[in-house]
Amino acid sequence: MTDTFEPKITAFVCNWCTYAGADLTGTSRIKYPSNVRVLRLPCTGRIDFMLLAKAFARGSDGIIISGCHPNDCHYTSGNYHARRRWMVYRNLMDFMGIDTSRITFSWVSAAEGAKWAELVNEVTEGIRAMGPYTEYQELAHAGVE
Amino acid sequence: MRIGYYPGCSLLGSSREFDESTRAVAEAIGLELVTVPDWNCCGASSAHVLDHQLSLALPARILALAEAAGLTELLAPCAACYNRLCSARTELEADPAAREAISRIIELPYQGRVKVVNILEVLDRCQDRLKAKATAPLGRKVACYYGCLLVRPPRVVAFDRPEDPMSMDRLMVLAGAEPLAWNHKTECCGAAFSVTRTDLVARMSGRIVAGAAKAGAEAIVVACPMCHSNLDMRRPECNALLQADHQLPVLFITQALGLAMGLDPVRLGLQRHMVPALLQPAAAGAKA
Amino acid sequence: MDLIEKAEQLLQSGDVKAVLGFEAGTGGTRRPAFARRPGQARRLVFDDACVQNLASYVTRKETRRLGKVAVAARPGALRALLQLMAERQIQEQDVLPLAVDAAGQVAELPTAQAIEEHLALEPGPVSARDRELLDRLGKLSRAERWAFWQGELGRCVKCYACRNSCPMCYCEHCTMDCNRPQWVPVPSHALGNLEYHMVRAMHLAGRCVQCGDCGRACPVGIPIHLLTFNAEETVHAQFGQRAGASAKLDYALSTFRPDDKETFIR
Amino acid sequence: MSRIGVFTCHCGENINGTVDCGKVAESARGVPGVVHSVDYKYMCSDPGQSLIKEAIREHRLTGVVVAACSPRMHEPTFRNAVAEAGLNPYLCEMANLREHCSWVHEKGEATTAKAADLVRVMVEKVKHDQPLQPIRVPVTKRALVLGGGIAGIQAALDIANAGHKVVLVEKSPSIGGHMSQLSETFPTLDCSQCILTPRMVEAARHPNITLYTYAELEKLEGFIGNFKATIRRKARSLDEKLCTGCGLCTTKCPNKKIKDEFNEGLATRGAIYVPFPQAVPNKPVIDKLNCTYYKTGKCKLCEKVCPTGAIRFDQEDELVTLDVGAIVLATGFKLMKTDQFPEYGYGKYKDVVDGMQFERLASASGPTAGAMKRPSDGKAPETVVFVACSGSRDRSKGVPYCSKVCCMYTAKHAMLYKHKMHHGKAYVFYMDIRSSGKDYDEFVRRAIEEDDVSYIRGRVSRIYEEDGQLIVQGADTLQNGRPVEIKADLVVLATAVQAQDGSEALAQKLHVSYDPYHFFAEAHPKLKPVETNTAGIFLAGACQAPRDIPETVAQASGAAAKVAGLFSRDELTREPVVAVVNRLPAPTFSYCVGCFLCQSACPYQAIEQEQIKARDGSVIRTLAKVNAGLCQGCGTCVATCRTKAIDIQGFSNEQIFAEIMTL
Repeated sequence: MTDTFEPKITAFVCNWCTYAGADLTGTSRIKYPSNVRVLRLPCTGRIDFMLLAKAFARGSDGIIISGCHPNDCHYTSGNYHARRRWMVYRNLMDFMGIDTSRITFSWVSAAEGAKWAELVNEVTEGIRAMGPYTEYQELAHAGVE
Repeated sequence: MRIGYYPGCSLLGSSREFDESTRAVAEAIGLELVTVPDWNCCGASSAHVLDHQLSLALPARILALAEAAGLTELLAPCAACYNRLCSARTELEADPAAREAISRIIELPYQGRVKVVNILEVLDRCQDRLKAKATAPLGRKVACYYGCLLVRPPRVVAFDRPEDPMSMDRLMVLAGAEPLAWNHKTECCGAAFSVTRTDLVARMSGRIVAGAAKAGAEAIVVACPMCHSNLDMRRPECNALLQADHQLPVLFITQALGLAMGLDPVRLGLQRHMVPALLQPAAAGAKA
Repeated sequence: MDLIEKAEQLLQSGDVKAVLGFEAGTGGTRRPAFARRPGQARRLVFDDACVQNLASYVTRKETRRLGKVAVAARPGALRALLQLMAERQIQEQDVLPLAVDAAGQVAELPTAQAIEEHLALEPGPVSARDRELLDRLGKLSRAERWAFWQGELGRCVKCYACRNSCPMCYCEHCTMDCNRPQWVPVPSHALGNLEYHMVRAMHLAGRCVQCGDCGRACPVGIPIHLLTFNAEETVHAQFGQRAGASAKLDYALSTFRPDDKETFIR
Repeated sequence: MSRIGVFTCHCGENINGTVDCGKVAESARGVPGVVHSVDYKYMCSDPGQSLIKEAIREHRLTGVVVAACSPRMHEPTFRNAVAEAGLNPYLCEMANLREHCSWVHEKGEATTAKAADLVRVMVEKVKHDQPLQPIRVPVTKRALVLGGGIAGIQAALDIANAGHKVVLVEKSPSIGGHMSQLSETFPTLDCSQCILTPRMVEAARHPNITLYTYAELEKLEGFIGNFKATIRRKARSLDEKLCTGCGLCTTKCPNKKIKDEFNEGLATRGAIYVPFPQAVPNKPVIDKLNCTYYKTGKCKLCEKVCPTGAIRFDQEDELVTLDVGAIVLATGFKLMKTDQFPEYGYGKYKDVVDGMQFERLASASGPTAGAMKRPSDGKAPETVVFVACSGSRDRSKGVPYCSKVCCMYTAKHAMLYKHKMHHGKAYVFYMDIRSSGKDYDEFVRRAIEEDDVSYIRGRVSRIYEEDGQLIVQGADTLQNGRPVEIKADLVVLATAVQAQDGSEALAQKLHVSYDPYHFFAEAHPKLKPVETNTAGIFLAGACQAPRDIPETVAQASGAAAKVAGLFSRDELTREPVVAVVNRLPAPTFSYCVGCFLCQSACPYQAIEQEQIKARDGSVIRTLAKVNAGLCQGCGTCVATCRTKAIDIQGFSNEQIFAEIMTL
């Protein structure tokens, strides 16, 4: 069953490092699974935690958040703010029983095309093994007609 | 204080005096040496050029045994053993897969919990006790010779300054000797070519002996059996090549310290040297 | 001087336009009360039954209109007042906090510094009971926690009592009221409830003064204060600061240290 | 009701090879709001673009989605096209079917399905796009150049000659930089000072250039076209107007034993000194750390001898604030010191010198007046060993990068030595000879063939002193690593070029990024080599990476051209991707509650306070307001705003929300 399951993975990435990195993956013709849908934002600092909740609610089985390495932020410190936000967010979500292992945080620079492919591979494999995020999706359908 | 002890083959053969003097000094400063039960060869200069896995397995077994014996630190006085143990340990630390493979081969669990230390490291730690015991200052000018295996490669041994080590110099100050600034602290002595290419060794060791003599040293202090045999046993070849008659003795650091602590020269194995070693401190006036 | 005398004095002298405290409610309960004339001060009571965080009234339009108000404040309220100052919602001269000690004696805390010093003597905000609850939940497996909160939040009716009781939920326009886009579905179904409490907790992370009023206010008895407590505890553990400790506190989630230590980013 | 047009590009076979573009276009037709959807071989081609323009007019499109390559590639192209057709350019979005789909996935259903998804996502975004107007900001037509070396001088002169005001700031007492210390320059061997000093004087005299020597940048605020720079003019302890530069004071200073920086410590100077004879300005400065008066409160000899009474012991640093529109960073480099090399004696051997010290030894204006004398005993070195790559390309102990100039200047050094001492022996230890440049390799060949410099390919493992000579041990890797030992009188280490001290701090002050070695980072390694990622700040010379003089000058002129280009307009337009705090009719005014927790989240201090006042002037509310000039559009504030009062144009909450909801 799980081997036929194709997870739905949503990636929130910053425009300057990871989006560019993913472009490089393309120009280098490195292959990775097509399960991922990339949403482009200016900076990881822009990623509102509610966007993640919405992605899960829309049936994402896994989420990738990725931006510039510390010190490399195009806006000098957006990623630092993001990092703090996620430090609190992860604990809280875990405390609420959300499966935080379905959210992968990463730094992928504009030069790390290969790392992006690796990341997507690992996450896709991982989520495929975990299976669909049923408990959350059921929740999303409950009461919504 | 209690520490694991791995003598290795040299200290049972050509360099027995290193073993004897190490034990003597250890006893004098109340350092208990626990010999690793059923220890084997470290692979020394041959294994790693012949079979990589073997060069890991041999040291790994020693370390695993030490681990099993509940030891956390292992003293390997022989610089070659020290270097091999460190190398294997570093490599296995970085590679869990290899760790398992090796554990299977040696049929012992290897966790890499035992830290490997050389004689200088250990003595450096015991400075206070040494100071207390060093009652017979050597009062000699000495050239501290480290060789290559003790300090290199830095990322593996991570001990002292690779290009200009100082730990032995510090110890000699404790022993009331005067360590000299000289140029050949870490030059190669020719090592295992001792047997196959004695001519090369004569040239390389000769340069070291000459350098020490030039700097005004009355003795060379070493912490490696290989270095010792080349500087001591190969002295005739060196002198022949240099057309000189360098008679300055070569002492193991433990012998030098032993002397400074007034230990019996014979217990320190000083009589075993080819180049006669000064048998008592300068105070007594005698000279080799 | 006890609270009533102090209130009379303050109102007499006109130092404050009103004294915000508690009066006897029905069945031994206590409810907030404004004494605006010396004569009304007699209604005021202050005992262990007075638990509500009155700071949540200070930012209300109606209160602001009155002018300077004295507040009979418990530590929770005092922390809230400091945090409100840090968030530029009130200024020192807008309020006169009154601390009432065990003997019923009243001390004025006219400045932020005075409040900070007074609070320094108080025990930490998290009660032993809440601490125990947090730990118990922390020990559960992820799935068990999920089950626990689903069970609890399943009872939520989105009455927003928690929001209204919270001194830090002073925003006139809440994300919950935002419909372009409709971030959180309006109905109180499983998803709507979960998302509401996510938002609430995240928005209070680094701002929650841990008075616990939200939990007390919940008509169906959901221990929701634990959510904001958890967020606040993380902030304290990771960034070493607590909301309500000072009137000059930087918001933990809009400041950073380049060496903030995290363990999960690849 | 939106009328969206979708244009799917085959990019030849690049997309169509793995994605069925026809199907993608087809499925797009089914998306609500899409009134027109076609696929075409090359959308970015002229016919492709006109396809879009025509469709916009014909179908009265309110939004355009181009499903092609990465927006980072062609977004500007298509937005221009859309604009030409009379539609607001910001109503055009791109779906990345190439880099993010066709190139990274195998041909097949799934890949085509993903492509269709990506299109739908973008259609939903476009539906929520708002027409945006580019932001216009005024430009202050005055440039600030930091660093008075050849890079700074060249940049300043070019900008000044383009008719704009320039402020040239140099931290040391004179402009000229490293180039003024060089003896002769490769590959022509013309005297460095002969070609540099005229430029220095020209810069000082130029009506458009204001020179601040012995000064440093204290603080920088603002943004492109509108920077506010605070310069600290360190106290020279001298009234420059009164000083005639006669130099009497410098000869009389009792304190003579101070290491002379200009001569790299190979000579000494007084506490009041002029760095070098051709210094610009040619006015002395008192080195407070070493001046007897500043240390003991006694002396003042210089004051007594000064004929014009120009000495000012009580002078204090002065802070100058300037409005500038652009900044050129030209802070240069530093050379790794010989004490970084334990195997070469930890710098304890006087006769082991670095490249810059050798320049001084070889320079006619140097401590030996150009005569070959070694530092220790002034003996003429019969044998000199030059060690290239000292610290460079050395992962274990030095820096991994190539310092670029060493191969050339080492050849030059060997040549200069041979020219001065024909019978002397010169050896060069090298790893590779990197002499790519006009007439460069010929130059090196000349050193080898005509001046008979012995090049030995190998590293030097150790240098030690013996009988007043330096024993250099190395290996000749072209002879199977045969050990080489040379008894030398002088050893010259071509030590690594490193970023100037304080580069990191300066970079942070300016919000420009930098590499792990603290060299300033260009905005794009190929296409934006002189720009930084901070608009309005440009790079020139070795502060970006090791550079030789020709490259430095070229880059400086490039930076100057960028500045001149910027100054050619009275106002400049910026991408309107900025944050905005919403405003609403009274009594709400805004969703902003004025907590200003967003303020510290902004990396650009772009969030200001705005007071909403009643008729009587009383303040009703204090709200956040974004300075569109400062805002760079990162959106960090948006994510911190609880009331959703702040939003960011181009990546608005509604847009992103819509994108997610289509997933």
